[in-house]
Formats: sequence, C-alpha cells, structure tokens
Amino acid sequence: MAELQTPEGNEPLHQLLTPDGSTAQDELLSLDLATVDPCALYRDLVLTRRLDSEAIALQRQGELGLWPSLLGQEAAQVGAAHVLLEQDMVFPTYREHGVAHCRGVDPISLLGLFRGTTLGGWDPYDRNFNLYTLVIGAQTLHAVGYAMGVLRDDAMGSGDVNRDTAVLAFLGDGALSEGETNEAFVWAAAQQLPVVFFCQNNQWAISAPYRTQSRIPAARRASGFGFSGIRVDGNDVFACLAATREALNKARSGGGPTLIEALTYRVNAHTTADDATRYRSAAETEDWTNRDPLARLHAYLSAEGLGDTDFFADVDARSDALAERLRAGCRALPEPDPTLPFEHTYADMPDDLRQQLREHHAFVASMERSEAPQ
Amino acid sequence: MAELQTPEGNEPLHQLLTPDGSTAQDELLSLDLATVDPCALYRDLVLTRRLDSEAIALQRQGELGLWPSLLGQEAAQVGAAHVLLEQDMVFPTYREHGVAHCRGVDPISLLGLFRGTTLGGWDPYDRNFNLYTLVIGAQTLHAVGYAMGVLRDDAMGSGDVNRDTAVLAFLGDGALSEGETNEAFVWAAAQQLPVVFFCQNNQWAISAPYRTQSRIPAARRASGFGFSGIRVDGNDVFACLAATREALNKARSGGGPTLIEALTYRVNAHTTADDATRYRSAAETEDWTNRDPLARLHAYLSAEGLGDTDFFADVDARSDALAERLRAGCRALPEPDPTLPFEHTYADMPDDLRQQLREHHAFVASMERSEAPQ
Amino acid sequence: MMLSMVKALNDGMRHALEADKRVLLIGEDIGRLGGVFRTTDGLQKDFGEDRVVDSPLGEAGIVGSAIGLAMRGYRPVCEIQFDGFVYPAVNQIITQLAKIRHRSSGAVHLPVVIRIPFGGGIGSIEHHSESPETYFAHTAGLKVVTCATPQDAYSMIRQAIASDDPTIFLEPKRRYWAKGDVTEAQDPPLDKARVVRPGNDITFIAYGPTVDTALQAADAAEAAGHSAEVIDLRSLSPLDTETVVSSVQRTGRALVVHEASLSHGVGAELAARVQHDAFYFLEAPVLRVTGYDTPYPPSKLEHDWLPNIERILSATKRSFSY
Amino acid sequence: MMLSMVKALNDGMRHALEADKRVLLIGEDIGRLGGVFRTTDGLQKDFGEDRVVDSPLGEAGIVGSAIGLAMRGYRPVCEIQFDGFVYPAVNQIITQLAKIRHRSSGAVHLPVVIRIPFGGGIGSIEHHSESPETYFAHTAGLKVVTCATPQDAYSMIRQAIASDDPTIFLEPKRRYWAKGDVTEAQDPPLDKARVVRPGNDITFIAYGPTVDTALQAADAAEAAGHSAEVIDLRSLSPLDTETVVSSVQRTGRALVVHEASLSHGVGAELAARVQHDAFYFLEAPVLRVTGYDTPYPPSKLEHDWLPNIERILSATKRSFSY
Ligand SMILES: Cc1ncc(C[n+]2csc(CCOP(=O)(O)OP(=O)(O)O)c2C)c(N)n1
Ligand SMILES: Cc1ncc(C[n+]2csc(CCOP(=O)(O)OP(=O)(O)O)c2C)c(N)n1
Ligand SMILES: [Mg+2]
Ligand SMILES: [Mg+2]
Repeated sequence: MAELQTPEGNEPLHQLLTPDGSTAQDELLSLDLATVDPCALYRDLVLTRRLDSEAIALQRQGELGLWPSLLGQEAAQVGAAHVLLEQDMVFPTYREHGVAHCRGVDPISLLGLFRGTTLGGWDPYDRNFNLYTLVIGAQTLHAVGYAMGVLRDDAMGSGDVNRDTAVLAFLGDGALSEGETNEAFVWAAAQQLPVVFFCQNNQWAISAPYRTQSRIPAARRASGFGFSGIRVDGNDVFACLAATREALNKARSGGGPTLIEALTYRVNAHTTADDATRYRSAAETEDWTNRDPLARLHAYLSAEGLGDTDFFADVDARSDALAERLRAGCRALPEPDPTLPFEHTYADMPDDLRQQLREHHAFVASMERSEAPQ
Repeated sequence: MAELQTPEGNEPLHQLLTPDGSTAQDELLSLDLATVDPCALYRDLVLTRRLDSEAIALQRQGELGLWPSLLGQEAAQVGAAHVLLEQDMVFPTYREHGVAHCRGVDPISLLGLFRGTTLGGWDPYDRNFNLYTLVIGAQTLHAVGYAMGVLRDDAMGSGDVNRDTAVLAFLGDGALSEGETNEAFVWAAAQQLPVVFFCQNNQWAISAPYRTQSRIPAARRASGFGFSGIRVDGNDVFACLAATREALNKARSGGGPTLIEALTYRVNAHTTADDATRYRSAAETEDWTNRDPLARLHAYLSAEGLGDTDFFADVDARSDALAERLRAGCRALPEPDPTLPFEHTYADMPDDLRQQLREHHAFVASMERSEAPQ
Repeated sequence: MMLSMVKALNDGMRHALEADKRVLLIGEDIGRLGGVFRTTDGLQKDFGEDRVVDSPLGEAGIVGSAIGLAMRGYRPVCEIQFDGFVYPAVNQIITQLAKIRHRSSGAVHLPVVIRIPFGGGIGSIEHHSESPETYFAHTAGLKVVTCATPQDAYSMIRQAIASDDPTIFLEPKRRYWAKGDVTEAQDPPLDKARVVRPGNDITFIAYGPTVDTALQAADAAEAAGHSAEVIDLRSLSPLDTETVVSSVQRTGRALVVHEASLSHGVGAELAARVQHDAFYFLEAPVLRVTGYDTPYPPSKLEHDWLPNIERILSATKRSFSY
Repeated sequence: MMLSMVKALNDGMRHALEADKRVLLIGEDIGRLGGVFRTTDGLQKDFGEDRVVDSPLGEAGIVGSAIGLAMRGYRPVCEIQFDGFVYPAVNQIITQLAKIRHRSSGAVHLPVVIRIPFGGGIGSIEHHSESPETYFAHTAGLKVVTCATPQDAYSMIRQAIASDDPTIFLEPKRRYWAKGDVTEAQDPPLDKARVVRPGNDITFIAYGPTVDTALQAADAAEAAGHSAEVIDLRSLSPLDTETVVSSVQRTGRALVVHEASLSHGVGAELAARVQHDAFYFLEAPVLRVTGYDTPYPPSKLEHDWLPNIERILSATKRSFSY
C-alpha cells in the first residue's frame, strides 16, 4: 500500500492484514488469531460506520449542528478499543465514536454535544471513557495524570489482570504540534507511566496536510522522548489491535508508555461544516477510499469462511436497528434545563450566582408567558 | 570523562580537547586549529569567569539583588559565541553572560536587571543579542520567528557570507520539558529554519536533576522532530566551537536546525538566592569542579607553548581591569526614572495612562517634599 | 459598497498586504482553506505561502513566532481560529508580547495583531462562543479593540496593523455575515468610542456583537418612551472614558451590555469609571446586562443566557425605577 | 503559637497530607528543596516522593496532570513557583480545570488547589512580583482565595484542599515571613470576607498583601480624624458582597486597595457592586488605590508603584472632599 511520503523517508508500516484481505507476516507484530473474534470486529466496524453515517444524515436534517466524521478510521478505533480491559481508562478526542461504541457508551449520548443539548453527554466513569475533549492535546496531560494515579494505586505491574490498569489516550496528527502533547510525552517517559498514546494519523488537521506539522513519520516522535513508537497500517484492524494490545500490556506491566501511529485517512471533510474540496484533490480521497478497512476484513471473513450470508445479514439488521435507534433517540434527547449551567459551575452554588439564577428564572418565565399563545 | 548516566544509555560525547589539555580526534567533529585563536578563547573564558565572580561579589555586597552564576559553563558559552557572525541573532536565557561578553555587550549593562534598575539593559539590535528571557522556553519560539523572517528575507542559502544569517537560541536542560520549547522544535523542523538550539545541559534545573526531565540524553530529543542533535563535551571549548560552527553553517546554507547538547555542570547554586546543599552532594560538585574548562585550555596553551607568562599576565591584567570597571559601573548604574513604566508600555501613552502618570508624578513629588530634611 | 464583515476584513487585510510587504498573515487553516470563516479567502493565492502562512497546530507557536518575526521587522497578523483556543498562546501574549516594549525601554516594538473571532450566538459547541476580552484588557501593554460593523472592520483592521503596539483584534463572529455599507470615509482613531445612536434618557454601552442588540433594544425602549443613547466602545483597552462619561453626564443613567461573564468583566471597569467620573450625575446605579457567571452553556441554552433585547429592556425599566 | 505564613502553610499542608492519603503535592522544586520559599520544607522527607512530587519543568503538565490525578480520585495541590509563571498552565486552568464539572453536568469534580506566591515588594526581577488574580476571578468555575495572615494561611489552605471545587490559592509572598499567632480556632467559611478593623467613616477593602498596608493606613487616618473600617476580602471569587456592602452602607465611603493594575482589576468589580447595592448610601465615589496600568516595574521603582500608606491616605482625603 502506498505510504504517506514524508521528506525524511519512511518508517516501516506494520501490517497483518493486506488490502486484499489476506493475512501477512510482520517482523514485529504478531497476532494469535485464536485470541481475536474477527466477526465481532467486523460487526463493530459496520456499526461504527453506520453510527457515523447516520449522524451525518441527522446533521443534514438539521437535528445536529455539526458532526466530525470518522469515515475511514473505523479499523484504527475498533482495533484499539477491542483490547481494552474494563479497568482501563480512555481519553478520546472528539472523533472516537468507534471507541465509544466498543466501550459500551450509548451512541445516542454521543449526539447531545453536537445537538447542543449538553457539553458532555455521558458519565466518564460509567465505562471508563472520558468526555470528548475539544481543545487539541489537552486530554493527553489528563491521561498522564490519571496514569500517575494508577501508579500510586499500585494498579500497575502487580500481575493481577483484574487490577493492572492502562490508560489509552487518543490524539490526531495535528495534535503532535501542540506543546501540551509534547509535555505529556515528557512526563510519561520520565516517570515510565502506564499510558499509551494512540495517534490516528489521518494525514489532515482540518486543511493542513501532515507535512505542515512534520517531515518525519509521527511514530518517530517518541524516540525523542525516550520511549518506543510504532507505525501500523491504520486501515488494518488486526495490526491496530495487535499493536495496541502489546502496548497496553507493556503499560500494565510497568514497561512504560508507547506511541502508536495508526496511518489512516480522514475520508470525509474535517466536520460537516468543512469543505475539503478547497484544499485536497478528489483523486487523493478516492485513492484512500479504495483502501476501505471494512472491505478488507469482509474479504478476510469471506475467504476464511468465517462470515456466511446469515452472519452478514445479521450484521446488516443490527446496523439498521442502530440507525433506527439513533434517529429516534436523537430527536428524543431532552432539552437542557436553563438551570443547568448555574447548578454545575460549582459544587455548591455561591450566593451571588444563586441571585443570578433567580433573575434568570424570572426572565425565562416572563419570556414563556409573553410567548404563550394569546 | 565520566558522563551523565541516563537510564536509557548514552549518546556518544564528542570531544576535541581532553581534560588534560591534549587534543583528541573525533569521528564526527573536526576542527582546523588554524581557524581558531586559542589565546582569544582563553582570554574570553577568563574574562567571562571574572565577570561572573565579580557579579557574585557585588550581590554579596548588596549591590545586586540576585545573580545566576555560570561557573563551569564558560567553555560552552565562549565556544558557541566565537563562531557567530555579526548578522547572526542570539536569543539567550538569563545565564549567557559569557555569550553577551563575546558578543560585545557591555558587561555593566548585564547588571541592571539584577540590580533592579531595569528589566532589560541593552538594545538587542546593537549586537544582535536579545534581552535575557526569564520565562523558561519562551525565547525558543522568538528565535523560530526571527528565523522565519531570515528565510523570507532570502538571507539564507545565498552563499553570501555577509548575508546568510543564522539564529542561535540558548536553553537549559529543564527548558526541554516546556511545551513551548517543543513547539519551537516542531516549527523549526517542519520549515527547515536557520536556527540552532544550543542546550547547556548543566544537569540541574534549580533542584531538579536531569533525570526528572528525561531518561535519555538531551541531544536525542531532536530525532523525534526530524532534525539532528549532537552531544558535545560542554567543558571542551574546541568541541563546543566546532559543533556550533558546523551547525550555524548548516543553518545559514539552508540545511535546517540542529540541537546541540553541551554537557556541562552548574558548579554554583542556581542563583545567589539558592542553596544547592539542600539537594546535591558536595562530592558531585567537587567532581565536576575538577573538570574545569579553563584549566583544560590553560594546559593546552602551555603545552603548545601558545601562552607565555606575558600572555597570562596580560589576561590577568585585563581581568582585573574588567573587575574594576564592573565594581564602579555597577554602582554608577542610573536609578530608573519613575516615568519609565508609563512611557514604555505603549508607543504613545493613552489618555487614561497619562492621567495615572500625572497622579503618580504628583505623589512622588509630594513624597520627595515630605522626605526633604526639615 | 455593501459588504459582509468577513469580506470587509478580507479587503482590509488585502489592502494592508498590498501596502506593506512586511505585513504577513499567520494562522491555522488561513491559506488554502481561507480560514474556517473564509476571512482570508484568496489571500494566499494572491500573496503566496510566505506571506499568508498555514501554520502548524500550535497557538503558542503562532504568537511566539510572530514576536520573532516582528523583531526581524515584519508586521505579523495572527489568526486564532476560535476564542476558546487562544489560551495556549496566553503565556506568549501576557509574558512576552505585552511586556517586551516595556522590558526593552522602548528599544523593541512589536507590531503584532492577533485576530480572534469571538462571542456566541452561532449554535456552536464548547470553546467556540467565548468572550475572553477581559483577560487581555487587564493586561498592560496590549491594545484590545473590536468592531461592530463591516465599516469598522474594514478600517480598524488596517489601523490595528498600522499600529506599533500589539493589538488584540476581536471579531464578533455572529455578525460576520451581516452586510453593511463600506466606504473609504475618514475613520475615527482606533482607540475612540462612537455614539451610534443619540439619546437623552439613558446610555447603553456595548461593543462587538452586542452593539446591534443594544441598538434594537434602544428602538424598543423608544416605544416605551425612553430615549436611549447607544455607544459602541470599539476600544476596550484603552477605554474611551470621555465619550462614555460625557454621555452619562447628560443622560444620568448607564447600562453596559456584553456577552462575557458579569463578574470582573468589562462592565465592571465601566461602572467603576462612570460612578467615579459622573458621581453627581447618576440618577441610578450603572447596570450590567451580561453573560452569567457560568461557563458558556450548551447552544440550546445560549439565546436566553446571552444578553438580549428583553433583558436590556427589563434592566432599562429597573434603571428608571430609581 | 507564633508562626510565619510559610510555616503556617507548611503545617496546614502537613495536616492535610496526614488527614487524607489522597492528598498529594506537585510542583517544581517542592520536594528535595522544599520549594523556593521553603513552604513545603520537610514534607517530601515525611510523606515520600509519590505524595510530594518534584515535577518536570512544565506548568501545563503540573495542572494537566493534576486534573487526571483528580479524575483518579486524588486531591492534588499544585505549586506554581511564581505568579509570572502560571501562564503556561492557563490553557489547562481555563479550558479544562474550570469547565470540566460544568461540561460533565457534575459527574466529574476536580478538587485541585493551585498555590501561587503572588504580589510584589520583595525586590525581585521580572515575572516574580505580579498579581494575576483577575484572570482567575473572571473565570467561572474557579474559586479564588488569598490569605493575609498566618492564621488564615493555616486554615484556608486546609479548607481549599477540602473543597471539591478547583481553587486558586494566592499567597502574598511579601508577607511570608511575618509572624502571627496561629490557633486551632474555628475559622470562617472559605468564601467569607472579614472585618479586620472596625470603623465608621470609610471602608478600606483589601486582600492578600495589601491588608497590612490598609491596616497601617487606617491607623494613620485615625490620627487625621477619620475612622476607617478595614475588610480583608479573603475570597475574590466568589466575592462576599454582603460584608462589603453592609460596611459601606454604614460608612458611605469605600476605597479598594490592590497591587494588580487598575483597569479591569478586582477593584472594578467591587466598585460596580458597591455603587449598585449601596447607591443611596455613597457620600463619595468608590475609589481605587492600585498598581498602575503598566507592567510591573523594575524593583527600584516598586515602592512608589505599589499602593502604599501615603497613596491610601491621599485617596482617603479625596474621598472626604466629596
Ligand atoms: C488548541 C486548539 N487549537 C485549535 C483548534 C481548532 N481545531 C479543531 S480540530 C483541529 C485539527 C485537529 O487535527 P488532528 O489533531 O489531526 O485531529 P483530526 O481532526 O484529524 O482527527 C483544529 C485546528 C482546537 N480545537 N484546539
Ligand atoms: C515558565 C517558567 N517556569 C518556572 C520558572 C522558574 N525557574 C527559573 S530557572 C528554572 C530552572 C531552569 O532550568 P534549566 O532550563 O536547566 O536552566 P538553568 O537554570 O540550569 O540554566 C526554573 C524552574 C521560570 N523561570 N519559567
Ligand atoms: Mg488529523
Ligand atoms: Mg539546567
């Protein structure tokens, strides 16, 4: 597969499943296929994509204000998410809908942020999946701090699989340029923290191609901080799974951080508000669309006789059901109470803020009166 | 020479002058001794050290509020400064007194900042030596921006030695942990800017030993960003000079940035206000004091018969003269005019600030009246 | 000529780029894309990648490099993509950009403009609707200005670029698309407020996005029999106290309107100055209609959270109840 | 027991570390060195390197990691070495620390304390004498408090650590070494101001380093026949408006004293509230004696630049001239 050409040459791109769907050997990555459920992976890839396309449709219908599509990045997200343990903590950006899905976060709750009914939408502790963070790079330091807590809780290197905990922080290629991301690398490396940085290099930061940020592969950034980085084919769900599993195990056992660069592509525009035709060629996008991560696994399943027509039919049915749920669930998302911002700014509301709330209530009530049909 | 041990092993330490003062071959660094004036280097090492010790004395006498001593780092600074061209721009931290001296900045003007008569003390454009920057890392981005200007002025890669310009940014080992420093690396690398980052790894950031920041040699940081880093013996003036000359030439010719790690040691406390006995052993300091960069060059000069007694006598005389100048000059530094902050906050003073100045004048005047002897 | 504020800013920057080759634009997505709001549309095509710079993703880098460029003789115009993303640059802005002239006793001046689309009301997500002006207005060494009309956008952006002081240039993003007449008419100085609607009974003081709201409220108040004068501050630092105070000395009543949170907002400084300079003229305390002391709410709540005509009118009523 | 503020803070933190093993200190040079002001002296020795953490050199990292630690159940107390070095952490403080409770509708609370030695008057160099309180007080979601005495230092630091809200804890560094009596006496709530000197004719409102200055000025004013009441605000966000207003309603005159620059400073918010809530009681406008609208000057100029007794007295005279 044609790699992202960086001026300073390329990092080996580790791959376990070739674009035509056949398995490949890799000198670094190994995956015992007995330990994975390719059908479950495929199902989640399909559901993730459906979640995404349905959200786009809802945005077009005016039900959402905005949606950041993950189209093309399903394998990276589903592969990484499938090797998380319950106790692991995830710090996503705003595009990890597939990880959220695999983590068991109700997909409907992902919509509130983009519908404007909430700034969050779920309890981060319910599924150990943090709220989306919109400030590029900021979450990487939260992951570092959380990992510092894990270390202090002796929840690392104990050998107890139910206890040892890893932190998985997601970031984009553009995020590698933010100072805070690099500080996170400094801290994670110096303290050998149980954190894995999973960078989906989708080759674009809105309109900025990867070369705007760097002339070398993203995976190499880690070497400057003293920990290991690996570049995997981000459209190869097996490679993403294997690399993440290894990195998480290393982290849980006290081996320190890893940077994973999953080389993939943002097939859609940055968000539904963006117009990618202004800065990149249809040919490029076309080229990458042909490296569809789903088709790849579909081919594998068919070739291996793992997925029969019933299986694929079942997946489609689940997909339709999900779409149905999303359409209904989105419209059913509760309107936020005007009290909400006042209630959740502090643990207990200061007197002057309470006074502001009273005035606000009075005002909102008066509006409702005046808007009431005469 | 015993190197700084970092957990992840060591970078080769490039050296051209051994501790006993004999020249050494290096596989990477080369220096045609015909192109350097060892006597001038020695003179500047001595004057730099005298400047420093005199400032410490002035602080003890209460003439300065504070002084950050460079004792032990003379070779790194003098070696780097000696290969600067007039048109090159320097962005120091707060400890580059030796670079300032070699650059031709009047050493007396270095004292004002620490005496409290000014926040600056010299015109950065006079000698292309920026004011000291106290916010760790901040100056690295200024160097990057200045280099972007150099590039846009076609003052790079033209082959004209009077035109091609490089930017030399100094930083400490602790500064490598600040996000802004790493952003500077991102920008310099992506745009192949004519900037050299000269990191004096004096192994301490106040009380934080280098291992608090990183487990690998500082020079390796550059590899994570896609440019070259080199670790040189920071107490070897020849090695520092050779590495900096090469890096500056590379920058001027359009070859992009370099990170130089000059491995040295902060022999004194962080500043005169610090108490190093609280966090490091006398033995460690002792050990490094024995690797005195001046003694090394002195031995070389004597062995090579380059410095006769007259020469050393002359250097001592200049040193005494400098000390004399500093003692007198420090006390003669003009008291700042109360108007100063008001005058220099904006290009032209806004009306309300002018009003504040009027009130301030009236107040200061009334104070002088009331303090006048009755 | 009728132009949107976006087009007026674009023309103003084009004008500046043509007039002075040391002027340079730098920011995320401002080149090929023309900025997420298209404010710099077409400028990279016409002035090249060296003068309209698509930067790496780092706000500290944008402002820090602008400082270095300015030291080299350039006049950089930075774009921060949204109000909520200026904070990674705050260290460079507050400790360096604002202080270097003072630090150097005037030897170094930094003609750097930082453009920030600000304010809410566009139904966006978190960090895309904030009003950070107080942080900058409280920082000595910075000029802070904001435009309310395409005409001011066109003239003020050029004045800001021409200024030798670092200037935070706040653009009221929800007014980006409203059209207004733009001429080459003589413009008031960058640091002067303007009476945009004369009145006799009360003074509404607004800036940026709330000027239009205040004007509409003034018309509504007229109906209720109150003649409101509306002042567009334009400059938040320095503040044109004189224009404000002389108006309030006439009307005896003042009401400040801004989107930023109430406490320690720009309205506080205005109230402090007015109660001081117009002490004997005030018929009622200076009132403030602002965002509340909470983070910016989810967009479904923003209409009621933001100062709006109704809240201005009820505050007006309160003012006259004294 | 007579203690310096430094020792009182040290005892308060020791107390908190003993009482709750989730409490943890993190900052530059706070361990082996005990902090550049020795505020954490001996704590690493007694509580270990995991609970008194010598951090890498990065303020964003200190606050960002504290947020993650808090999410894991810890109660981190961050030290920022000097006021002027908090800015690299401002992005984490304003966009994350202050907003995460609101973002998560209360699901996530962040009991993080950020200790900042602040203010001038110690003859130091640039960035070591600043007063950044307004930036934080204007940020909804943060509590901002400051102590003026060893007793308050001892009690307030423990209250701040016990608070479930992120708290900016400002320490008036020029009062670090003055001794005061410290007891286990019941303390007022963290968010309440305190009348530290009763008076009848004018109210001096101060906080942190200027409380002592205001008290001395009050004594001097007494001599001139003016009985000044002095209020130590203690909390800058939220503001205890009630204590301030009820005092001014009695005295009819108010004067705010702080080191931060005048414009958009805390004095502005106090003036705005007082002129509103005590409108009919004011005999004179609220006056402000503060730092000027310039960057902090070289230390040789700081005595005259800072609010001092003489400036408070002449402002007092002005107040009585109305
Ligand atoms: C600090 C900050 N600056 C700017 C932005 C605006 N912004 C939103 S997404 C984005 C690009 C991010 O690119 P990348 O990190 O590659 O993630 P991707 O969107 O490709 O998943 C930018 C610049 C932001 N959210 N935060
Ligand atoms: C942003 C910032 N944080 C903290 C400080 C306080 N401080 C001053 S010097 C210093 C250590 C710097 O160490 P290093 O970079 O190694 O330089 P050195 O002092 O060793 O020359 C610190 C933490 C500062 N000046 N700026
Ligand atoms: Mg990307
Ligand atoms: Mg150091």
